Amino acid sequence: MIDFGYTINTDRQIDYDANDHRMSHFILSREPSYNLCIGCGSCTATCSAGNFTDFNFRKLHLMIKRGEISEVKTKIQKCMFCGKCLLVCPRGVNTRNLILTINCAIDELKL
Amino acid sequence: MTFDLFVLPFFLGLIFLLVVLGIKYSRWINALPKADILKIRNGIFSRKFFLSIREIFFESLLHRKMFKQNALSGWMHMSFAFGWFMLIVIGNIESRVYSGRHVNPPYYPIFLKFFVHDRKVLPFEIYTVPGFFRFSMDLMLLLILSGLVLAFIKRQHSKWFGYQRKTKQTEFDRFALTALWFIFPLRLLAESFTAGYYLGGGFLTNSLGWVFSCFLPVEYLAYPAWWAYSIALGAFFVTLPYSRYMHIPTEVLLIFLRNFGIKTEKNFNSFSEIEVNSCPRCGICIDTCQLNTSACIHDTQSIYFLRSVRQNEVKQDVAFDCLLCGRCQEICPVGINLNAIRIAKRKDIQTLTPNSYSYLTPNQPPIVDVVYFAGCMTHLTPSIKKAMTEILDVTGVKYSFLDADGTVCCGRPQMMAGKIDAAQQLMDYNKTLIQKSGAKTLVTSCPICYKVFKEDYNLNIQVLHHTQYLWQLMNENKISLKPSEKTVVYHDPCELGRGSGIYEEPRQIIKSIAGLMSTEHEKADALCCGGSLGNVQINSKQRNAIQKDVLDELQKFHPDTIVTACPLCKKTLAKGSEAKVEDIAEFVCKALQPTANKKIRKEQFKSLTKAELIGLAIEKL
Amino acid sequence: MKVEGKRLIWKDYQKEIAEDKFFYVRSCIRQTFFPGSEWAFLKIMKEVLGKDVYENPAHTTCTGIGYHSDIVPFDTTMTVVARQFALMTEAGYQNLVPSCITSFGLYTEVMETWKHFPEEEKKVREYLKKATGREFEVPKNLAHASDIIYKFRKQIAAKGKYRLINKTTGEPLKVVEHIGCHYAKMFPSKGVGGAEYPYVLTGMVEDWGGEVIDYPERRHCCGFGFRQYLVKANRGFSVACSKKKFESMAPYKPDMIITNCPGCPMFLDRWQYVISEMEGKTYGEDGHGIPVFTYEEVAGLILGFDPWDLGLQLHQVPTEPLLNKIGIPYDPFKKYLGKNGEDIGIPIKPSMLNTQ
Amino acid sequence: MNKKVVIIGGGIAGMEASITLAELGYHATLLEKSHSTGGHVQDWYQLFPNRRPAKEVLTFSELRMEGKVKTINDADIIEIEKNINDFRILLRNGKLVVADAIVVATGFDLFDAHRKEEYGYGIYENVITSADLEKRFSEGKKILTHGGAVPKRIGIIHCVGSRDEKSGNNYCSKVCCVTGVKQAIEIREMLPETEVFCFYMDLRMFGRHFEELYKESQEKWGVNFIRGRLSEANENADGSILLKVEDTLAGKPLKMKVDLLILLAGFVPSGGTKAIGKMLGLPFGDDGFITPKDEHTSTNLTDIQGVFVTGSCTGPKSIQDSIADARAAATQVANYLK
Repeated sequence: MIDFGYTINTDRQIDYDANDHRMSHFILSREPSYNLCIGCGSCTATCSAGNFTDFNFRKLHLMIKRGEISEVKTKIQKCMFCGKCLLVCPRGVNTRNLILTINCAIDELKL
Repeated sequence: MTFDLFVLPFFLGLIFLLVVLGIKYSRWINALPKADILKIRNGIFSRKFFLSIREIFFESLLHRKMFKQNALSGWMHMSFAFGWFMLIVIGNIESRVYSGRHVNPPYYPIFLKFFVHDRKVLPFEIYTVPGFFRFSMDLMLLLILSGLVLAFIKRQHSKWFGYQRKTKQTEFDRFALTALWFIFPLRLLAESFTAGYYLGGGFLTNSLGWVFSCFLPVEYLAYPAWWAYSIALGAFFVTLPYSRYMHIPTEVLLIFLRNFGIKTEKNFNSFSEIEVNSCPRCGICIDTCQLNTSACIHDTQSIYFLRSVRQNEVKQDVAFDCLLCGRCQEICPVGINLNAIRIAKRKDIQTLTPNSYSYLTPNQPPIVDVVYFAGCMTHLTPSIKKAMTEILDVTGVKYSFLDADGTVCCGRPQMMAGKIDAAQQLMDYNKTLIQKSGAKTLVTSCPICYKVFKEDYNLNIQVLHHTQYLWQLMNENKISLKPSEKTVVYHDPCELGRGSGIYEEPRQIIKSIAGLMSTEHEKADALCCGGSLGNVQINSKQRNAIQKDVLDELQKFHPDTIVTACPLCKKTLAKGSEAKVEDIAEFVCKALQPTANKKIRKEQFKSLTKAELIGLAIEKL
Repeated sequence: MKVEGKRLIWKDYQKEIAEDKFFYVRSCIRQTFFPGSEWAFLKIMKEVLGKDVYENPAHTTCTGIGYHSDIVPFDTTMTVVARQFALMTEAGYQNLVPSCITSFGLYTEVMETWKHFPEEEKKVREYLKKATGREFEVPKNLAHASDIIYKFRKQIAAKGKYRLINKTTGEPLKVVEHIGCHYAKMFPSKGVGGAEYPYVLTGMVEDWGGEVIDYPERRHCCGFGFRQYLVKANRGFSVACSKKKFESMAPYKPDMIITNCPGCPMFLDRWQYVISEMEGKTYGEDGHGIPVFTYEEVAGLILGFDPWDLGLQLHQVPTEPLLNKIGIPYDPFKKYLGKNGEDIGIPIKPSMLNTQ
Repeated sequence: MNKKVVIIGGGIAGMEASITLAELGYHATLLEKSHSTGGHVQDWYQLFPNRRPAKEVLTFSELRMEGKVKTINDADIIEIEKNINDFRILLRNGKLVVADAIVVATGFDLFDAHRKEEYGYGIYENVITSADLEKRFSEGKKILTHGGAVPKRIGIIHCVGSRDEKSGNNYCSKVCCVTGVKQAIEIREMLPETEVFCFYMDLRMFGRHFEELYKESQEKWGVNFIRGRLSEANENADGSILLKVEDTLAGKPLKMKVDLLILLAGFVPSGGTKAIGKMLGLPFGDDGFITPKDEHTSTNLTDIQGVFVTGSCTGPKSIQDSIADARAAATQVANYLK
C-alpha cells in the first residue's frame, strides 16, 4: 500500500438498491400516514427542536424512506415531542407516532 | 348433626380463596414503597380508617355512585352486594342462636337450613326469634334474586341500565359469572325443597317448598340441591381471584389504602396492581370514551387496557390510543387512577432510545416579578400571545416573555408518552430559566404546560394558568373590562378542567363581561376537543370526528363565541367552527377598557427590561 | 438492448469527414502519455492509407487545458486557435485534424461562436493581424483524428493482419469504448453517433471484429477533468470517477478498453494501479487489470505494428495478456529496450497489479 | 338556415363541436384524416380522476353524432381556398367540401420519446411510454418486463418532452402528472407486489379531484414519489434499467434499479395542426400551437373571418377542457353565422 497524499472520494450518491429498507417497512406497517408526506417542510419550519439544532424531521423522514438510516438514531434524540409538527402538517401525517415508531424500529431491528 | 360431605366443595373453595387472597394481598402490600407503608401504619384506626369503612358501606355494599348513574344498575349491584353481605351477617347470628355456640364451622351458617330443620314456624311469623331470622334471611335472598333477575334482563337490554355497549367478556369471566348466577337459585331450591319437607323455612322458602312438595319428591331432591349449591359456591370462590370478581374483595382493600393517601404516581407499583385488580369491568368507561362514541374505536378503553395490564400483555398501540382526557377516570365507580396507570405503563412498555437535549444551555433571562410562558401550542395561535402581552403591558406588571422566540417544550408531552427522563431534561432547563428570572409568579397560556409546571416542576413560586391570573387581575382591579351583549359557551380544556380542577375562574370572567350559555357536558363531564397530545395513535380523520361532535354540541344554541382556555383546543375547534372560537385571553383583551396610562407604562416597562437585558446578558449567574 | 434503435440514432448523427489533405495538430500531453499513438496515426495515414497529412512544427497548444482551468480567457484562446488556422491556411490546407479531444471540442466551440457571433471572428482577425500579421480561413472540415480512423476503419480492417478476436475461443473480444467528454457532450451533432450513444469507436471495434459492451456507467467521465487531477487535493475525486466506471464495467468481464482522448487512457490506465495500491482492489482477470488502449494503438496492432514500437511498454496495466489473446507476437526481452536497443530500464513492479 | 360548417379533426373536441353545431341546426361536416373518429381517446384505457373507461366518453359522443353529423374519414386535405364568404376545402381524393365556417380541431401528437435519447426509449427494451402502457391496459395484456417476468419495481418519469428546453418544449403538458398518478394506481392494483416510483419535478394537480387522487395513490396504493428529473437511464446486464436522478428533497444524487420504466410523453402540436394552420395562415406560438385571437377573451377566434379553433391545437388540454372548449367554439361559430 502506498500513500499518494490523497484518498479515493466516497460517493455521495444514494444507492437505493444497496440501502437498508427494513426501518421504512417497519414504520409503514405501523403508521400508514408515513407515506403521505409531500415534503412541504412545515414540520421542520415550526419544530421546537429545529429552533435550536439542525434537527430536520422532513429530511429525517425522507432519508428513512431512502434507506439512509445511519444518522437517524442520533438525530431522533433531539425531538421534544411537543407536537407542533402534527398541528401544521397539511397532509395529516401522524408525526408524533412516527417519532415513536422510529424509536421502536431502532430498538426492535437492533439498528 | 354439624357436618355432611356436601359442604366440602364450598369449604375447600373458601379455603382456597382465602389462601390465594392472603398471598396476593400480603405480596402487594409488602411491595409498596416505604412511604406508602408508613401511610398505612398511620392510617390504621385513624379517622381515615373509619371514613373508609363508611365508604365501603356506601360504595361497595350500597353502590351509591351506581344509583346516581342509573337506578336499575344501582339496584342490581346493591342487591347482590348488600343482600349477600346481610345473608352472611344474619346467617352467622342465626346460627349462633341456634347452636348456642360462639364458634361454628364456616360452612355451618351457610347450610344452616340443612342442619337445622326441626322447628316449624308460620310463613309470616316474625315476632318470634326464629321467625324473624327466617323472614329476614328469605327477604335478603329475595333481594338478591331480584338483582339476579335484573342481571338477566341486563344481558339483553344493557341500555336500560345505562350501558351503551356490552363489554367483551373473557371465557373465564363468563364461567365465573355462570357460577355466580347459579349460587342463589340453587340456595333457593335447596332451602325450598328442605322447607317443603320439614316446613323449616321463611315466607319464601316455605311457600315455595309447599308448592314443590305438591308435585315433586322434595325429600329426595333436597340433598342433591344442597350439593349443587355447595358446588356452585366452591366453583365461584375458586375462579374469583382469576376473574373480574377479584374486584369484590380487592376494592375493599383499595378503599382503605386510597383513604390512607396512597395513589399511583409516575411508576406502576403494587398499589397500581391493586387498582387494576379492583376493576369490575363494568364497562362504564367504554360509554363515556369519545374514541368509542365519536371515532368508532372500541378496544382501547380503560377496561380493556386494565385487563391487558392484569394479563401482562399490554400492547403499545392500545396503551397509546387514549386521549388521556380523564373522562373515564372521572366516572369510574371504583375511582381508579386510570390516567396515571396508563402513563406509567406507557413508560414501562417503551424501549425508546434516550433523548438528549445537550444542545439546550440556559442563559440569563431578565429579572422580573412575573414570567409569562406561552408554550409550544400557543406559538401556533399567536393571537393568544398577543392578547396576553397586551394585557400584561396594560397592567404595568414587570414581566418577561420567557419563550418569546421559540419554546423549549414544558416536558408534559414527553411525560404523557411515558418518557419521564426526557421530560425531566426539558423540565430542568425551563426550571433553571424560571428560577434565574427571580419571578414570584409563573403565568402560562397552555393548560398542558400549566399542569406539569404545577405538579412536577416543584418551583416554589405561584404557578397560574392565565385564566386564574386574569381573574386575579380583575379582582385586584388591575384591568377593567367593558361588558358586551355577546352569548358565549365555554369549552373546558381537559388538562385545565379535569386535569387541574379549574372550572370556576374562566366562567366567572366570562359571566362578568358576557352571557354564558351552558352545554350538555360541562366541567368534570366536559368533552375533549380531540386535539389531545395524549393520543399518538388516532389519525386525523378520527380526530376530526371527535372534534365535529364536540362542535355540534357547543354550537347547538348558536353562541356568538366559543371561548376556551387552551391553544390546542382553540386550534382544534377553530378548524370546523361556524361560531368564532377565542381563547379567554383574547376575549378579555378585546373587552379591555382603554386606560390613559397604558402607553406610558408600556414605555417604562420596555426601557427597563431592555437595560436589564443588556446588563444581564453579559454577567451570568 | 435494441441495436437497431441505436442505429436509428446513429443515422441522425452522421458528420462529414474529409477524404484527404489533412492539417494535423498534436495534443499537448499525448506525446508524454502514449507517445506511440500519434506516431501510429501518421504512419497509418501516410504509409497504410497513403493520405496527405501535413503538420507544422510551429503549431502550439490550443490553450484547452488553460482555458478549461479558467486560466486563459476566451479571447486569448480564440486568437491562439486563429493562429493554428492561419498556419493551416498558409500551408494550403482546409481540413483540420486535431489529435486531442479537448482541442477538437475547443475548435468546434470557437467555430460555433463565430458562426453565431460574426463580430467575434472579426475581432479575432484584428487581434491576430496586429499580433502576428497572419490571416486565416476557418477550416472547411474539422474532424477529430478518431473520426478519420473511423472513416477508414474498413480499409484498415481489410489491410489488417489481426482482428479483435480471441484466437483460442474464436469469440469476439469484449471491448469497453470510452469517449472523451469534449468529443460530443458539448456539441452532439459534431460527433459521429452523437453524445448519448457515440459510434466513432463502436464502429471501429465492430469492423475490427470486437464486440462493444454497454455498461451502466458508460457515459461517465474518466475523472481526468483538468481541475480534478491538476490539484492534488482533488485527485481523490478523479480516482473515484474512474473507480465508478471500473465497478460498473467489471461484471461484463471486458478484455480491453479503447479510448479516443488524451486523458482518458492515461487515467483509466494509471488509476487502476493507484486503486490497487490504495485498496488492493484489481480489475480484469487474475489481477492483470483491464488493459487500456488508444484507438491508434489498436489500429496499429490490427495492422501488425510491433507492440513496443507502439509504446505499449509505457502502459501501467500490462498489455501482454491481450496480445496473447489476439495472438500478436512480441519479444518480452525487447519490452524495455529503447531506440537502437539501449536499455531504458525496467520500472518497479507494482505490489498488487499482476504484471508477470 | 342551412349554413355549412366544416370541422377539421375528429378527436373528442372536433366531435363535440360538430355535435353542438348540428344541434344548433347547422350542417356540420367532420373531416377526420384517419379511418375513424375519436382521436387519442380511442387509445386510452381509463380516464383520470375517477378512472371511468374512456370508451364511455367516446360512445357518449358517437351516439349523439349519429344522423346529425356528416363524417368523412380518411380525409386528407390538400388545399383550403378562402373566398369572400366561404371556404373551399379540396381533399386528395378530389372531393371538394364547401363551408361557411371552419372549426380547426386538429389536436396534438404525443412527444416522440425517441428524441429524449438519454432515456433509452427504443433502445432499452424495458423502457416504454405512457401511451404504450395505456395500450397494454386496454388490450388487457399483463404488465411484464421484456423478459416476461413480473416487474418488481416500476419507475414512472414525469415531464418527458415537457418543460424541457433540450427537447424544444418549454411548456407544461398539463395532463401527464395526473396520468402518471392514475397509471401508478392501475399498476399497483394489477400488481400489488410491484413497487412504483414516480420521478417528478412538480406535481401539477390542477383539476378537481386530482390532488385527492394523488393523496389516494400514496395512502391507499402506497405509490412512492421522488422529486427529481431523470438525468439518464442505463441498461444493466440483466436488462433492468438503472436510473440516475437527484433526489432534490434529500439534496443528494440517487441511483435506483427499475425493471420497467414508463415515460410520460407530453403534448406537441399534431402534424395536422401544423399543416392546416399553415394552409389557413394561422399564427403559431413559440410552443408551436396555434395562437387564438386573444388568449383570455377570444380563445376560439382567429384573425381570419370564419375560422375557429378548439381543443388541443391551441395548447394541451384535458378531455373535460376539450369538450367545454368545443362547445364554446360552437357558440362562437353560431354567433358568426347568424
